[in-house]
Amino acid sequence: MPDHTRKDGAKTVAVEYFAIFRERRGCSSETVTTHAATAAGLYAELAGSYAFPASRDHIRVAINQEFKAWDTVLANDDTVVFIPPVAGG
Amino acid sequence: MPDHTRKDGAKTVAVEYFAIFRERRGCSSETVTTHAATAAGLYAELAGSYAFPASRDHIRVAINQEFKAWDTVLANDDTVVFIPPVAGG
Amino acid sequence: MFRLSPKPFSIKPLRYDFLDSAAGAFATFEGWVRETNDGRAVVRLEYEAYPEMSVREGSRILDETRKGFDIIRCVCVHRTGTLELGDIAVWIGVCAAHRGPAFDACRHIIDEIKLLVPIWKKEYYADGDSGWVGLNGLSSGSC
Amino acid sequence: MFRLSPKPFSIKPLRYDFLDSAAGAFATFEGWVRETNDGRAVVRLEYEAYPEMSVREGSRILDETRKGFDIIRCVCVHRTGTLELGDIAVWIGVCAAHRGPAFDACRHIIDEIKLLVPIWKKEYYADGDSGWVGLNGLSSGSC
Repeated sequence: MPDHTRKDGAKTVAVEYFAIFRERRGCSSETVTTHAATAAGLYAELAGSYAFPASRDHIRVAINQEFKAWDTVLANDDTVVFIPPVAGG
Repeated sequence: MPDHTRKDGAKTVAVEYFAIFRERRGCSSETVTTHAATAAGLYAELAGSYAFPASRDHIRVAINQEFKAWDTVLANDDTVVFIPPVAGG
Repeated sequence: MFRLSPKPFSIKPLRYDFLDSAAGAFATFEGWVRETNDGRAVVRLEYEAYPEMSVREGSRILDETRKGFDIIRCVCVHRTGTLELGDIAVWIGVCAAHRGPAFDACRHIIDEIKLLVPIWKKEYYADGDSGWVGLNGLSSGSC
Repeated sequence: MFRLSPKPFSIKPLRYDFLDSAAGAFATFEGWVRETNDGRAVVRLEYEAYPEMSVREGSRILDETRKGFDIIRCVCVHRTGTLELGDIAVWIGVCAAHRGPAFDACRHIIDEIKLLVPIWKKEYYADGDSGWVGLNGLSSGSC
Protein backbone atom coordinates (compact mmCIF):
# COMPACT_ATOMS: atom_id res chain seq x y z
CA MET A 1 0.00 0.00 0.00
CA PRO A 2 1.26 3.49 -0.82
CA ASP A 3 2.17 5.68 2.14
CA HIS A 4 -0.15 8.66 2.24
CA THR A 5 1.55 10.22 5.26
CA ARG A 6 2.20 13.79 4.34
CA LYS A 7 5.64 15.39 4.55
CA ASP A 8 4.50 17.69 7.38
CA GLY A 9 3.48 14.69 9.60
CA ALA A 10 -0.24 15.26 9.15
CA LYS A 11 -2.45 12.25 8.52
CA THR A 12 -5.75 11.96 6.76
CA VAL A 13 -8.39 9.86 8.52
CA ALA A 14 -12.06 9.20 7.91
CA VAL A 15 -14.28 10.03 10.86
CA GLU A 16 -17.81 8.63 10.96
CA TYR A 17 -20.35 10.10 13.36
CA PHE A 18 -23.26 8.29 14.96
CA ALA A 19 -25.98 9.15 17.44
CA ILE A 20 -25.11 12.13 19.63
CA PHE A 21 -21.86 12.77 17.74
CA ARG A 22 -23.71 12.85 14.41
CA GLU A 23 -26.21 15.30 15.86
CA ARG A 24 -23.58 17.59 17.37
CA ARG A 25 -21.26 17.49 14.39
CA GLY A 26 -24.19 17.97 12.02
CA CYS A 27 -22.95 15.35 9.58
CA SER A 28 -22.41 11.59 9.30
CA SER A 29 -18.83 11.49 8.13
CA GLU A 30 -15.94 13.61 7.06
CA THR A 31 -12.31 13.35 6.07
CA VAL A 32 -10.05 14.98 8.63
CA THR A 33 -6.44 15.98 8.20
CA THR A 34 -4.85 16.01 11.61
CA HIS A 35 -1.53 16.33 13.39
CA ALA A 36 -2.87 14.33 16.31
CA ALA A 37 -0.75 11.25 17.01
CA THR A 38 -3.42 9.24 18.81
CA ALA A 39 -7.17 8.71 18.85
CA ALA A 40 -7.29 10.70 22.08
CA GLY A 41 -5.50 13.59 20.38
CA LEU A 42 -7.95 13.55 17.49
CA TYR A 43 -10.86 13.56 19.93
CA ALA A 44 -9.45 16.56 21.77
CA GLU A 45 -8.95 18.38 18.48
CA LEU A 46 -12.53 17.77 17.31
CA ALA A 47 -14.05 18.40 20.74
CA GLY A 48 -12.44 21.82 20.59
CA SER A 49 -14.25 22.62 17.36
CA TYR A 50 -17.63 20.99 18.02
CA ALA A 51 -19.92 20.50 21.00
CA PHE A 52 -18.60 17.06 21.90
CA PRO A 53 -18.60 15.89 25.51
CA ALA A 54 -15.51 17.35 27.18
CA SER A 55 -14.79 14.14 29.06
CA ARG A 56 -14.06 10.87 27.29
CA ASP A 57 -14.97 8.91 30.44
CA HIS A 58 -17.90 6.96 29.00
CA ILE A 59 -16.86 7.11 25.39
CA ARG A 60 -14.93 4.45 23.53
CA VAL A 61 -13.18 4.64 20.18
CA ALA A 62 -13.29 2.22 17.27
CA ILE A 63 -10.59 2.25 14.63
CA ASN A 64 -11.34 0.31 11.46
CA GLN A 65 -14.37 -1.26 13.14
CA GLU A 66 -12.58 -2.51 16.23
CA PHE A 67 -12.60 -1.14 19.75
CA LYS A 68 -9.16 0.33 20.49
CA ALA A 69 -7.40 2.05 23.37
CA TRP A 70 -7.48 5.83 23.28
CA ASP A 71 -3.68 5.98 23.05
CA THR A 72 -3.67 3.98 19.82
CA VAL A 73 -1.51 5.73 17.24
CA LEU A 74 -3.48 6.82 14.20
CA ALA A 75 -2.40 5.67 10.76
CA ASN A 76 -3.16 7.35 7.49
CA ASP A 77 -6.54 6.29 6.03
CA ASP A 78 -7.81 4.93 9.35
CA THR A 79 -11.56 5.06 9.90
CA VAL A 80 -12.26 6.47 13.36
CA VAL A 81 -15.59 6.30 15.17
CA PHE A 82 -16.31 7.65 18.63
CA ILE A 83 -18.61 5.27 20.48
CA PRO A 84 -20.88 6.83 23.11
CA PRO A 85 -22.50 4.41 25.62
CA VAL A 86 -24.22 1.70 23.59
CA ALA A 87 -27.86 0.92 24.32
CA GLY A 88 -28.83 -1.98 22.07
CA GLY A 89 -31.11 -4.79 23.15
CA MET B 1 -71.20 -36.13 53.67
CA PRO B 2 -72.41 -39.67 54.37
CA ASP B 3 -69.84 -42.09 55.79
CA HIS B 4 -69.32 -44.88 53.31
CA THR B 5 -66.87 -46.77 55.54
CA ARG B 6 -68.13 -50.29 55.68
CA LYS B 7 -68.86 -52.12 58.91
CA ASP B 8 -65.95 -54.54 58.29
CA GLY B 9 -63.42 -51.67 58.08
CA ALA B 10 -62.99 -51.91 54.32
CA LYS B 11 -62.91 -48.71 52.30
CA THR B 12 -63.82 -48.06 48.71
CA VAL B 13 -61.40 -45.93 46.73
CA ALA B 14 -61.09 -44.97 43.09
CA VAL B 15 -57.76 -45.87 41.53
CA GLU B 16 -56.75 -44.25 38.26
CA TYR B 17 -53.94 -45.73 36.21
CA PHE B 18 -51.60 -43.84 33.90
CA ALA B 19 -48.61 -44.72 31.76
CA ILE B 20 -46.87 -47.92 32.86
CA PHE B 21 -49.50 -48.62 35.50
CA ARG B 22 -52.30 -48.32 32.97
CA GLU B 23 -50.46 -50.70 30.67
CA ARG B 24 -49.74 -53.27 33.37
CA ARG B 25 -53.17 -53.10 34.94
CA GLY B 26 -54.83 -53.22 31.53
CA CYS B 27 -57.32 -50.49 32.38
CA SER B 28 -57.49 -46.76 33.17
CA SER B 29 -59.45 -46.79 36.40
CA GLU B 30 -61.28 -49.03 38.77
CA THR B 31 -63.06 -48.94 42.10
CA VAL B 32 -61.18 -50.92 44.73
CA THR B 33 -62.51 -52.13 48.04
CA THR B 34 -59.57 -52.51 50.37
CA HIS B 35 -58.64 -53.19 53.96
CA ALA B 36 -55.34 -51.33 53.48
CA ALA B 37 -54.98 -48.48 55.95
CA THR B 38 -52.49 -46.42 53.95
CA ALA B 39 -51.56 -45.65 50.35
CA ALA B 40 -48.51 -47.88 50.81
CA GLY B 41 -50.74 -50.74 51.91
CA LEU B 42 -52.97 -50.31 48.88
CA TYR B 43 -49.94 -50.31 46.61
CA ALA B 44 -48.65 -53.54 48.15
CA GLU B 45 -52.07 -55.13 47.73
CA LEU B 46 -52.35 -54.19 44.05
CA ALA B 47 -48.71 -54.98 43.31
CA GLY B 48 -49.41 -58.48 44.56
CA SER B 49 -52.18 -58.89 42.00
CA TYR B 50 -50.68 -57.11 39.00
CA ALA B 51 -47.21 -56.70 37.50
CA PHE B 52 -46.44 -53.42 39.25
CA PRO B 53 -42.86 -52.55 40.19
CA ALA B 54 -42.05 -54.35 43.43
CA SER B 55 -40.21 -51.33 44.84
CA ARG B 56 -41.89 -47.97 45.43
CA ASP B 57 -38.50 -46.21 45.42
CA HIS B 58 -39.12 -43.96 42.41
CA ILE B 59 -42.88 -43.92 42.58
CA ARG B 60 -44.98 -41.24 44.26
CA VAL B 61 -48.63 -41.29 45.16
CA ALA B 62 -51.30 -38.66 44.61
CA ILE B 63 -54.48 -38.67 46.63
CA ASN B 64 -57.27 -36.46 45.33
CA GLN B 65 -54.84 -34.80 42.91
CA GLU B 66 -52.20 -33.92 45.45
CA PHE B 67 -48.85 -35.55 46.13
CA LYS B 68 -49.02 -37.29 49.50
CA ALA B 69 -46.72 -39.34 51.71
CA TRP B 70 -47.01 -43.10 51.31
CA ASP B 71 -48.13 -43.47 54.92
CA THR B 72 -51.15 -41.23 54.36
CA VAL B 73 -54.26 -42.93 55.73
CA LEU B 74 -56.83 -43.65 53.05
CA ALA B 75 -60.35 -42.35 53.41
CA ASN B 76 -63.42 -43.69 51.78
CA ASP B 77 -64.01 -42.30 48.25
CA ASP B 78 -60.40 -41.11 47.89
CA THR B 79 -59.01 -41.03 44.37
CA VAL B 80 -55.59 -42.64 44.36
CA VAL B 81 -53.05 -42.40 41.55
CA PHE B 82 -49.60 -43.97 41.55
CA ILE B 83 -47.13 -41.59 39.92
CA PRO B 84 -44.14 -43.19 38.19
CA PRO B 85 -41.19 -40.89 37.38
CA VAL B 86 -42.60 -37.93 35.47
CA ALA B 87 -41.01 -36.96 32.17
CA GLY B 88 -42.79 -33.85 30.95
CA GLY B 89 -41.03 -30.97 29.22
CA MET C 1 -52.22 -20.19 32.40
CA PHE C 2 -51.20 -23.84 32.13
CA ARG C 3 -52.89 -25.99 29.57
CA LEU C 4 -52.55 -29.38 27.91
CA SER C 5 -52.88 -29.64 24.16
CA PRO C 6 -53.74 -33.01 22.63
CA LYS C 7 -52.96 -31.58 19.16
CA PRO C 8 -50.08 -29.49 17.75
CA PHE C 9 -50.64 -25.84 18.68
CA SER C 10 -49.73 -22.51 17.12
CA ILE C 11 -47.39 -20.25 19.00
CA LYS C 12 -48.44 -16.97 17.45
CA PRO C 13 -51.79 -16.66 19.28
CA LEU C 14 -50.02 -17.41 22.57
CA ARG C 15 -48.04 -14.20 22.15
CA TYR C 16 -51.16 -12.05 22.44
CA ASP C 17 -51.41 -13.01 26.11
CA PHE C 18 -48.22 -11.07 26.76
CA LEU C 19 -49.06 -7.71 25.24
CA ASP C 20 -48.42 -5.28 28.04
CA SER C 21 -46.89 -1.87 27.67
CA ALA C 22 -44.83 -2.39 30.83
CA ALA C 23 -43.15 -5.50 29.38
CA GLY C 24 -39.64 -4.94 28.10
CA ALA C 25 -38.39 -8.52 28.12
CA PHE C 26 -39.95 -11.70 26.77
CA ALA C 27 -38.26 -15.06 27.32
CA THR C 28 -39.54 -18.32 25.90
CA PHE C 29 -38.54 -21.94 26.14
CA GLU C 30 -39.59 -24.78 23.89
CA GLY C 31 -38.89 -28.46 24.34
CA TRP C 32 -38.58 -30.30 21.03
CA VAL C 33 -38.61 -34.00 20.25
CA ARG C 34 -34.98 -35.03 19.70
CA GLU C 35 -33.84 -37.85 17.45
CA THR C 36 -31.85 -39.55 20.17
CA ASN C 37 -32.21 -40.05 23.90
CA ASP C 38 -29.49 -41.73 25.93
CA GLY C 39 -27.88 -42.72 22.64
CA ARG C 40 -30.93 -44.53 21.23
CA ALA C 41 -32.57 -43.43 17.97
CA VAL C 42 -36.10 -42.19 18.66
CA VAL C 43 -38.70 -42.23 15.86
CA ARG C 44 -41.67 -40.81 17.77
CA LEU C 45 -43.03 -40.54 21.26
CA GLU C 46 -46.20 -40.30 23.26
CA TYR C 47 -46.93 -38.00 26.17
CA GLU C 48 -49.57 -39.18 28.57
CA ALA C 49 -50.84 -36.85 31.30
CA TYR C 50 -52.94 -37.21 34.40
CA PRO C 51 -55.00 -34.31 33.07
CA GLU C 52 -56.69 -32.77 36.12
CA MET C 53 -53.61 -33.02 38.30
CA SER C 54 -51.29 -31.78 35.53
CA VAL C 55 -53.35 -28.63 35.13
CA ARG C 56 -53.53 -28.23 38.89
CA GLU C 57 -49.79 -28.68 39.45
CA GLY C 58 -48.88 -26.68 36.35
CA SER C 59 -51.13 -23.79 37.40
CA ARG C 60 -49.69 -23.86 40.91
CA ILE C 61 -46.15 -23.68 39.51
CA LEU C 62 -47.11 -20.68 37.34
CA ASP C 63 -48.85 -18.92 40.26
CA GLU C 64 -45.86 -19.40 42.55
CA THR C 65 -43.49 -18.24 39.83
CA ARG C 66 -45.51 -15.05 39.38
CA LYS C 67 -45.27 -14.44 43.12
CA GLY C 68 -41.60 -15.35 43.44
CA PHE C 69 -40.16 -13.47 40.47
CA ASP C 70 -40.57 -9.89 39.29
CA ILE C 71 -42.49 -10.80 36.15
CA ILE C 72 -45.75 -9.72 34.54
CA ARG C 73 -47.15 -12.87 32.97
CA CYS C 74 -46.28 -16.52 32.33
CA VAL C 75 -47.92 -19.20 30.22
CA CYS C 76 -47.23 -22.86 29.57
CA VAL C 77 -48.72 -25.28 27.05
CA HIS C 78 -47.75 -28.96 27.13
CA ARG C 79 -48.53 -31.46 24.40
CA THR C 80 -50.07 -34.85 24.97
CA GLY C 81 -50.55 -37.67 22.48
CA THR C 82 -48.26 -38.76 19.66
CA LEU C 83 -45.36 -36.50 18.69
CA GLU C 84 -42.93 -36.81 15.80
CA LEU C 85 -39.31 -35.67 15.58
CA GLY C 86 -39.03 -31.90 15.83
CA ASP C 87 -42.52 -31.41 17.27
CA ILE C 88 -42.97 -28.97 20.13
CA ALA C 89 -43.51 -30.85 23.40
CA VAL C 90 -43.77 -27.82 25.65
CA TRP C 91 -43.92 -24.04 25.22
CA ILE C 92 -43.26 -21.57 28.02
CA GLY C 93 -43.41 -17.79 27.75
CA VAL C 94 -42.62 -15.16 30.36
CA CYS C 95 -42.76 -11.40 30.08
CA ALA C 96 -41.29 -8.94 32.57
CA ALA C 97 -40.08 -5.38 32.74
CA HIS C 98 -36.46 -6.59 32.73
CA ARG C 99 -34.62 -9.56 31.29
CA GLY C 100 -33.12 -11.06 34.45
CA PRO C 101 -36.42 -12.12 36.05
CA ALA C 102 -37.82 -13.17 32.63
CA PHE C 103 -34.96 -15.64 32.11
CA ASP C 104 -34.94 -16.84 35.72
CA ALA C 105 -38.69 -17.41 35.84
CA CYS C 106 -38.75 -19.21 32.48
CA ARG C 107 -36.04 -21.60 33.63
CA HIS C 108 -37.69 -22.11 37.00
CA ILE C 109 -40.96 -23.07 35.33
CA ILE C 110 -39.46 -25.72 33.06
CA ASP C 111 -37.40 -27.14 35.94
CA GLU C 112 -40.47 -27.41 38.15
CA ILE C 113 -42.61 -28.90 35.40
CA LYS C 114 -40.05 -31.61 34.78
CA LEU C 115 -40.09 -32.42 38.48
CA LEU C 116 -43.72 -32.13 39.47
CA VAL C 117 -46.25 -32.26 36.65
CA PRO C 118 -47.63 -35.78 36.16
CA ILE C 119 -46.86 -36.22 32.49
CA TRP C 120 -45.10 -39.32 31.19
CA LYS C 121 -43.18 -39.97 28.01
CA LYS C 122 -43.03 -43.21 26.10
CA GLU C 123 -40.34 -43.37 23.46
CA TYR C 124 -40.55 -45.51 20.35
CA TYR C 125 -37.12 -46.47 19.07
CA ALA C 126 -35.81 -47.15 15.58
CA ASP C 127 -35.14 -50.78 16.58
CA GLY C 128 -38.85 -51.35 17.26
CA ASP C 129 -38.49 -51.27 21.04
CA SER C 130 -40.31 -48.76 23.23
CA GLY C 131 -40.25 -47.69 26.84
CA TRP C 132 -41.38 -45.22 29.47
CA VAL C 133 -38.69 -42.64 30.17
CA GLY C 134 -37.33 -42.67 33.71
CA LEU C 135 -38.27 -46.27 34.42
CA ASN C 136 -34.97 -47.95 33.64
CA GLY C 137 -34.57 -49.36 37.11
CA LEU C 138 -38.21 -50.30 37.43
CA SER C 139 -39.01 -52.66 34.60
CA SER C 140 -36.48 -55.28 35.66
CA GLY C 141 -37.69 -55.46 39.24
CA SER C 142 -41.30 -56.10 38.32
CA CYS C 143 -42.70 -58.62 35.92
CA MET D 1 -26.12 -15.07 12.15
CA PHE D 2 -26.42 -11.49 13.38
CA ARG D 3 -28.35 -9.03 11.34
CA LEU D 4 -29.82 -5.55 11.55
CA SER D 5 -33.37 -4.95 10.39
CA PRO D 6 -34.43 -1.42 9.47
CA LYS D 7 -38.07 -2.63 9.33
CA PRO D 8 -40.25 -4.76 11.64
CA PHE D 9 -39.45 -8.43 11.01
CA SER D 10 -41.41 -11.68 11.27
CA ILE D 11 -40.26 -14.23 13.78
CA LYS D 12 -41.74 -17.30 12.13
CA PRO D 13 -39.21 -17.53 9.29
CA LEU D 14 -36.38 -17.17 11.80
CA ARG D 15 -37.45 -20.45 13.36
CA TYR D 16 -36.56 -22.41 10.24
CA ASP D 17 -32.88 -21.75 10.90
CA PHE D 18 -33.13 -23.93 13.99
CA LEU D 19 -34.63 -27.09 12.56
CA ASP D 20 -32.21 -29.78 13.63
CA SER D 21 -33.15 -33.24 14.75
CA ALA D 22 -30.54 -33.10 17.51
CA ALA D 23 -32.13 -30.01 19.06
CA GLY D 24 -34.25 -30.69 22.13
CA ALA D 25 -34.29 -27.21 23.64
CA PHE D 26 -35.03 -23.84 22.09
CA ALA D 27 -34.68 -20.66 24.12
CA THR D 28 -35.55 -17.21 22.82
CA PHE D 29 -35.31 -13.70 24.14
CA GLU D 30 -37.06 -10.61 22.84
CA GLY D 31 -36.54 -7.05 23.90
CA TRP D 32 -39.70 -4.96 23.60
CA VAL D 33 -40.20 -1.20 23.69
CA ARG D 34 -41.53 -0.36 27.16
CA GLU D 35 -43.80 2.54 27.97
CA THR D 36 -41.50 3.88 30.66
CA ASN D 37 -37.77 4.11 31.20
CA ASP D 38 -36.33 5.47 34.43
CA GLY D 39 -39.83 6.61 35.31
CA ARG D 40 -40.36 8.73 32.19
CA ALA D 41 -43.21 8.00 29.78
CA VAL D 42 -41.79 6.93 26.40
CA VAL D 43 -43.88 7.36 23.25
CA ARG D 44 -41.44 5.98 20.69
CA LEU D 45 -37.75 5.50 20.15
CA GLU D 46 -35.07 5.29 17.53
CA TYR D 47 -32.26 2.80 17.30
CA GLU D 48 -29.23 3.95 15.38
CA ALA D 49 -26.44 1.50 14.57
CA TYR D 50 -22.91 1.72 13.26
CA PRO D 51 -23.93 -0.93 10.74
CA GLU D 52 -20.66 -2.59 9.66
CA MET D 53 -19.25 -2.73 13.15
CA SER D 54 -22.56 -3.87 14.70
CA VAL D 55 -22.67 -6.84 12.36
CA ARG D 56 -19.02 -7.54 13.00
CA GLU D 57 -19.31 -7.37 16.80
CA GLY D 58 -22.66 -9.17 16.83
CA SER D 59 -21.31 -11.98 14.65
CA ARG D 60 -18.24 -12.30 16.85
CA ILE D 61 -20.45 -12.58 19.95
CA LEU D 62 -22.51 -15.33 18.30
CA ASP D 63 -19.38 -17.20 17.13
CA GLU D 64 -17.84 -17.10 20.57
CA THR D 65 -21.11 -18.19 22.17
CA ARG D 66 -21.28 -21.18 19.85
CA LYS D 67 -17.74 -22.12 20.89
CA GLY D 68 -18.23 -21.47 24.60
CA PHE D 69 -21.57 -23.18 25.16
CA ASP D 70 -22.84 -26.63 24.21
CA ILE D 71 -25.39 -25.35 21.69
CA ILE D 72 -26.26 -26.08 18.08
CA ARG D 73 -27.25 -22.71 16.60
CA CYS D 74 -27.85 -19.12 17.61
CA VAL D 75 -29.33 -16.16 15.75
CA CYS D 76 -29.89 -12.50 16.57
CA VAL D 77 -31.82 -9.80 14.74
CA HIS D 78 -31.74 -6.21 16.00
CA ARG D 79 -34.02 -3.45 14.84
CA THR D 80 -32.88 -0.03 13.71
CA GLY D 81 -35.01 3.01 12.91
CA THR D 82 -38.20 4.19 14.58
CA LEU D 83 -39.98 1.84 17.01
CA GLU D 84 -43.33 2.23 18.70
CA LEU D 85 -44.46 0.89 22.09
CA GLY D 86 -44.55 -2.91 22.10
CA ASP D 87 -42.35 -3.29 19.01
CA ILE D 88 -39.64 -5.93 19.04
CA ALA D 89 -36.22 -4.30 19.41
CA VAL D 90 -34.17 -7.48 19.43
CA TRP D 91 -34.80 -11.18 18.88
CA ILE D 92 -32.40 -13.91 19.96
CA GLY D 93 -32.87 -17.64 19.44
CA VAL D 94 -30.68 -20.52 20.59
CA CYS D 95 -31.17 -24.24 20.08
CA ALA D 96 -29.26 -26.97 21.88
CA ALA D 97 -29.61 -30.61 22.80
CA HIS D 98 -30.38 -29.64 26.41
CA ARG D 99 -32.03 -26.70 28.11
CA GLY D 100 -29.22 -25.55 30.41
CA PRO D 101 -26.83 -24.41 27.67
CA ALA D 102 -29.74 -23.01 25.61
CA PHE D 103 -30.76 -20.68 28.47
CA ASP D 104 -27.18 -19.80 29.41
CA ALA D 105 -26.17 -19.00 25.85
CA CYS D 106 -29.28 -16.92 25.17
CA ARG D 107 -28.65 -14.82 28.24
CA HIS D 108 -24.96 -14.48 27.46
CA ILE D 109 -25.76 -13.18 23.98
CA ILE D 110 -28.13 -10.44 25.13
CA ASP D 111 -25.73 -9.41 27.91
CA GLU D 112 -22.84 -9.13 25.45
CA ILE D 113 -24.92 -7.28 22.87
CA LYS D 114 -25.93 -4.69 25.43
CA LEU D 115 -22.28 -4.20 26.29
CA LEU D 116 -20.48 -4.31 22.98
CA VAL D 117 -22.61 -3.81 19.90
CA PRO D 118 -22.53 -0.17 18.71
CA ILE D 119 -26.26 0.52 18.67
CA TRP D 120 -27.71 3.61 20.30
CA LYS D 121 -31.20 4.38 21.50
CA LYS D 122 -32.89 7.76 21.44
CA GLU D 123 -36.05 7.97 23.48
CA TYR D 124 -38.89 10.37 22.75
CA TYR D 125 -40.86 11.22 25.85
CA ALA D 126 -44.52 12.10 26.36
CA ASP D 127 -43.46 15.58 27.56
CA GLY D 128 -41.89 16.32 24.15
CA ASP D 129 -38.33 15.91 25.35
CA SER D 130 -35.93 13.36 23.88
CA GLY D 131 -32.50 11.98 24.68
CA TRP D 132 -29.85 9.37 23.97
CA VAL D 133 -29.97 6.61 26.56
CA GLY D 134 -26.85 6.26 28.68
CA LEU D 135 -25.69 9.83 28.18
CA ASN D 136 -27.10 11.41 31.33
CA GLY D 137 -23.73 12.50 32.62
CA LEU D 138 -22.49 13.64 29.24
CA SER D 139 -24.86 16.28 28.00
CA SER D 140 -24.22 18.66 30.87
CA GLY D 141 -20.45 18.64 30.49
CA SER D 142 -20.48 19.61 26.85
CA CYS D 143 -22.41 22.38 25.19
